[in-house]
Amino acid sequence: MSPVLKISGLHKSFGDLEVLKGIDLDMEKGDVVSLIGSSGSGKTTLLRCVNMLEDFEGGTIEISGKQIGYLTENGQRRRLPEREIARQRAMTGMAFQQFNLFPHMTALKNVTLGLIKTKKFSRDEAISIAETWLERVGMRERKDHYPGQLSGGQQQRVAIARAIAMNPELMLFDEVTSALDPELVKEVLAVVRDLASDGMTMLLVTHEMRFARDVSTKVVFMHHGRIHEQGPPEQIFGAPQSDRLVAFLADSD
Amino acid sequence: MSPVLKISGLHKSFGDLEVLKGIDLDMEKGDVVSLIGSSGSGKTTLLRCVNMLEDFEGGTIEISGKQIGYLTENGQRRRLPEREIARQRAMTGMAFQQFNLFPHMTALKNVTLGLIKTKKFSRDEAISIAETWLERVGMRERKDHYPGQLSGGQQQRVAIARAIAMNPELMLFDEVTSALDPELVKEVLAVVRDLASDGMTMLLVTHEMRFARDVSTKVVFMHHGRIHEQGPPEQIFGAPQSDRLVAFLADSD
Amino acid sequence: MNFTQMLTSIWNARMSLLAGLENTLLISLTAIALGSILGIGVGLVLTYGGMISRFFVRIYTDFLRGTPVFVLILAAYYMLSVFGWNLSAFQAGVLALTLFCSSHVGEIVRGALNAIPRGQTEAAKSIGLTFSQTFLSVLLPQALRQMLPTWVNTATEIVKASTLLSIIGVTELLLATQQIISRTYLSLELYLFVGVIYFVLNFLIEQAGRALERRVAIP
Amino acid sequence: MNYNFNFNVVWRDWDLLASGLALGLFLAVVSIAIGCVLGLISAFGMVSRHRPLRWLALGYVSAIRNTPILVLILFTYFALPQLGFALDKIQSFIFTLAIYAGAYLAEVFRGGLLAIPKGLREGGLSIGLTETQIKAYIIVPVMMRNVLPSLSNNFISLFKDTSLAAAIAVPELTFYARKINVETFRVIETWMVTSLIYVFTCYLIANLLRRLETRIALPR
Amino acid sequence: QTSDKLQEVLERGYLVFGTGSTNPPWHFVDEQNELVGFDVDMGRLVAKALFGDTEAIEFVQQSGDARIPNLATDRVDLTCQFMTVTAERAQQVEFTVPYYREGVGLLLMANGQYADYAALQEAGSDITVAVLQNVYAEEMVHAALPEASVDQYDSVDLMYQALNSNRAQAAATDQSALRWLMVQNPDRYVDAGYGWNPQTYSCAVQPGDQRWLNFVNTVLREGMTGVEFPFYAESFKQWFGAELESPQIGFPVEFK
Ligand SMILES: Nc1ncnc2c1ncn2[C@@H]1O[C@H](COP(=O)(O)OP(=O)(O)OP(=O)(O)O)[C@@H](O)[C@H]1O
Ligand SMILES: Nc1ncnc2c1ncn2[C@@H]1O[C@H](COP(=O)(O)OP(=O)(O)OP(=O)(O)O)[C@@H](O)[C@H]1O
Ligand SMILES: [Mg+2]
Ligand SMILES: [Mg+2]
Repeated sequence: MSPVLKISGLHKSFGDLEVLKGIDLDMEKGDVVSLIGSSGSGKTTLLRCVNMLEDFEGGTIEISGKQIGYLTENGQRRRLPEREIARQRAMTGMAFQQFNLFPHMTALKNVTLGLIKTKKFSRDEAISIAETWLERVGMRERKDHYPGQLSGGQQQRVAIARAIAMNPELMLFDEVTSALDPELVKEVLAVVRDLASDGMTMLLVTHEMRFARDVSTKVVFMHHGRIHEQGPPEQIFGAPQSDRLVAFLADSD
Repeated sequence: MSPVLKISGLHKSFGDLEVLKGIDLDMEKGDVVSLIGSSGSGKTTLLRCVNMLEDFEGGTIEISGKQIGYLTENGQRRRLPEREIARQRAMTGMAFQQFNLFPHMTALKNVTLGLIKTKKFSRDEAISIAETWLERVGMRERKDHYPGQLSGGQQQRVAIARAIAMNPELMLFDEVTSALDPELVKEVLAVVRDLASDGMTMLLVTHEMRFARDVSTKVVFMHHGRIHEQGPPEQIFGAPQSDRLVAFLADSD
Repeated sequence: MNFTQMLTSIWNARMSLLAGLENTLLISLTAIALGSILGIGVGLVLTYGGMISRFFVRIYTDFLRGTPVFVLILAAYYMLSVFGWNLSAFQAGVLALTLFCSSHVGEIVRGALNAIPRGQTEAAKSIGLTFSQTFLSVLLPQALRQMLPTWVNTATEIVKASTLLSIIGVTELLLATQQIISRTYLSLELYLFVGVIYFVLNFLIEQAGRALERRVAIP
Repeated sequence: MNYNFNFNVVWRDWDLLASGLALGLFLAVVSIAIGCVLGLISAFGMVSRHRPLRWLALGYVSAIRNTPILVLILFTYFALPQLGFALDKIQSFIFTLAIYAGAYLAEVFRGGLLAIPKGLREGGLSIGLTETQIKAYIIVPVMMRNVLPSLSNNFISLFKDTSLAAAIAVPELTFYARKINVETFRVIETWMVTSLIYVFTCYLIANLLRRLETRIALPR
Repeated sequence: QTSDKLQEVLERGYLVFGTGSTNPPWHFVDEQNELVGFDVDMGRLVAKALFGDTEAIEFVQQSGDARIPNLATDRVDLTCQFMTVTAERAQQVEFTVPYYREGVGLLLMANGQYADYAALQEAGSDITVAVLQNVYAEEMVHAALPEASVDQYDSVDLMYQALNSNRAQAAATDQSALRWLMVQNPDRYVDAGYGWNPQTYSCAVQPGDQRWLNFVNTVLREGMTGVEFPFYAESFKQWFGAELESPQIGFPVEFK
């Protein structure tokens, strides 16, 4: 079986600035990979490439064996049409640091929108799927609230439900707790932990080292656009190899 | 000598909701008091009353022996004119969770504005005072940057410099780190710690328990609009008395 | 002022005034509706279009916004007939006002779309919505909320600009009134009268805008 | 079409057109300047805590914005003198356009005020500024930056409204265009030239505002 | 292609006729909501000549600005809209034979400051004269009142409004309009008693169609001097309040 995510030689620049300098990463079903690294090391950019929110110049990304974003034919690489990419994006779900809920829709409608428009579920099916997931993140009773009526932690949980309801092969989390008050962080992390124990394949950027250690099957340390060190959490946190990682871990506490 | 801050029987309601139910608190010069307590317990409201950003219905607040906001004459309590209150506000400095820097002014101008308009310093004097304080918070080289060009931690440091440059008797900090990424938190806490060791009188709301323990001379635990327990940090964190505080501390970690 | 005479003359001319009012309503509402739809397209191109399409649409809006409305009306009526497109005065007038309205709405839409955080588009993309779905479900409803007050400004301007169709002989409300004035010389009285009618029209639009604003307010 | 264009007859009177344009610009600039002040005051009025102020401002905006400006112009010029308030035709037009501009701009400014985070005011209060100082140094400058894009629509419309001054015999651009029309019957040429002048001027205004917008844009 | 307007109109079955709707007694809408006036009657005269039916006519109500473009773009067959003939204008359109000779007069408020032309002259630069925006409007007023200020309005009613509200102390206007106004508002206005500045009113057609021009010329001429004289004379009486003497029989009066 092909891996859920297979990134090979990924290169990405913003103008002159090369932000990702050749990333290779494989994830099997059920893997939970934490990306750590200092600010500006390229973690967010990597996630955004996987979700095709950024174009990239070199390398390939495959999800469940299917190359996304681009097509390589006789050595010619061309970007897929926008409509095709939109369909591919639904294979990955993404939760953002700033939640990005649609402020003019209730929690329920936030979740059903993609189900109806992208997955072509009927309204009733969409509602029942959405309610199941809102239940899972503990937001069922608040389903008719608008984002402005929810606390940050509650909004983030709805955002996660919105992504997961699409039944993605892979979930991407980008610092989903760092816009939250410490008290709200716990609610959200509990949800992520829950998903991990369910066997959801997840790639997450986090600043919560303790959490990364608890939940991941693999931790990846990024530095200056490269994967500097990776391994199981016990190794990364317990026996870091490189000086950089040692310094980073000392700092992050 | 009269205490720097003397709060007696402070009552404050929003409509029907009584948020502060009789607060008494004294602070001497050089005291660093940390306010802790769960969300909604009234910490922010208390700070805002001290800075007269909220009117309050009962009790008095004195700063350096001078009652602020209201005048009590023959049992009649009346609010001081706005101009007078504006002058009194300059006796306290406040740093906000959301920084609230003026986006159309450079860091330097943010700091000099109050010095020139409220304290009536000449432009040159104001600039030299502002530069001294920007230096202290490590923002001197960025003095000509606009808030939009600064990271959150840098903005918060400018905001603190803006408040302190006014030479207040008392500094108020309201969760100055909770809008920041974990990495930026350290920069700001370092500045606060620095001020504490300088002998600045400070009242601060924080969610960083470890920091509260390190820096405070007294920790005050608020619950449901009342001061539930208070004491030196060793006592509050080492030997909490009430169940509530024990539960709160267990949660907050 | 001579009010009895004014009331008599208004009563005598009620049929032509009503016909004028009907024309005014028809012209304004058509132009506002079509112009707003077209304007959304214009705003879209201004915001998301490529360099070239943006350049041309920018010229389009700046040109239309800058030209006096009655010149637009003259142009729609006469210039188009040079190209063998013979519109009636009414059609030409509505066309001119529609284009004018679209240029204003285009600018308004651009402003509103720019104010929506980028994260909204990205979130919509990440659940697999196509651009048109994103626009219709996510961006437009939010833009609408910000646009409404200025859009009402434009709508009232269109109502007022509809008076200019009299130049090419469309008997709208103002011309119908001026015809009475030319007969009775009650200019102040009748201008005041027609001013009140326009006021009521625009007031209704304003209130409709306010009501819509409240309805679509985000809790 | 059986028509031969002849622009000479229009250019022959270029000095008239130029003086008309100059007067039109003068009228626009003065009225818009006064209108901005009126608009600011009313915008603050509309968001004020004091009910009478709010009603007053709302009433003004609603009454003026919804009335055709031609009616206002005629009313000020012909009817107000009967109530003992006589201005000459230029003053009278400026008076009307300024009041009209104030009503439109008030709505624009109100939108801008609503978009300003509450924290800015509190930031100002906490360093001891008075409400007036906060408005002058913080709220208005920030609000102006936010509303500048939507101001261009309004400024252009107001400039074009100066063409209505012709109704009370103020010799601005449209007035002279009509004059040339009746003299030469070169209607098509005259309006082509005149509208080009309008388009060009409006383009300059829009461009100037866009330049200003980028100049004072908040750095990010 | 050679256009033949006459043939076109005949085939169409009715005349498309351009005129205004806000200037009595020339063209305006009466109480019955009908377009009437002297200009309108000239149109009916042509329709009658074409089809023997004064109703075989479609009116295009146009503003002054639309007179020329409507002709140029063929939206009307003929325009009669109190057009002053000038050589410059004749380069744009083809004028028919004249159907009226106009002069300018001065209108005063009956209870106003100035009683007559002499008083106005006396006042020198103290007075403002309202005038309909027109060819040489300024020179025209100054020919009679050299020092007066001149305000030009683009519609007749605003001009009278200026007089009513004392924005102007006199209105210089066509004597036809002046007379009409005084008939409509007895006791309110007076004529200053001075007339000058003759000008000719003609209809106009698109240039280049000689046959059509000849036809209209013939109709108008025969209205003033020939078989249709009763029609013309009756209209003249209705709108200007004056009886015309029958054209002299014998030698054609127009060649005298
Ligand atoms: N749209 C962009 N245009 C130009 N440069 C960009 C853009 N987005 C990111 N960058 C740059 O790319 C680099 C990597 O950014 P990225 O956001 O991926 O870092 P990160 O590891 O997620 O950091 P953080 O922990 O602060 O979120 C940074 O130097 C950043 O300045
Ligand atoms: N402007 C207001 N109007 C009405 N209620 C308010 C207002 N501001 C605060 N409250 C209420 O007052 C109570 C105390 O709020 P406050 O912000 O002081 O709490 P806090 O202790 O600072 O909480 P947190 O840790 O979440 O900041 C809360 O129940 C809050 O909902
Ligand atoms: Mg990031
Ligand atoms: Mg708080």
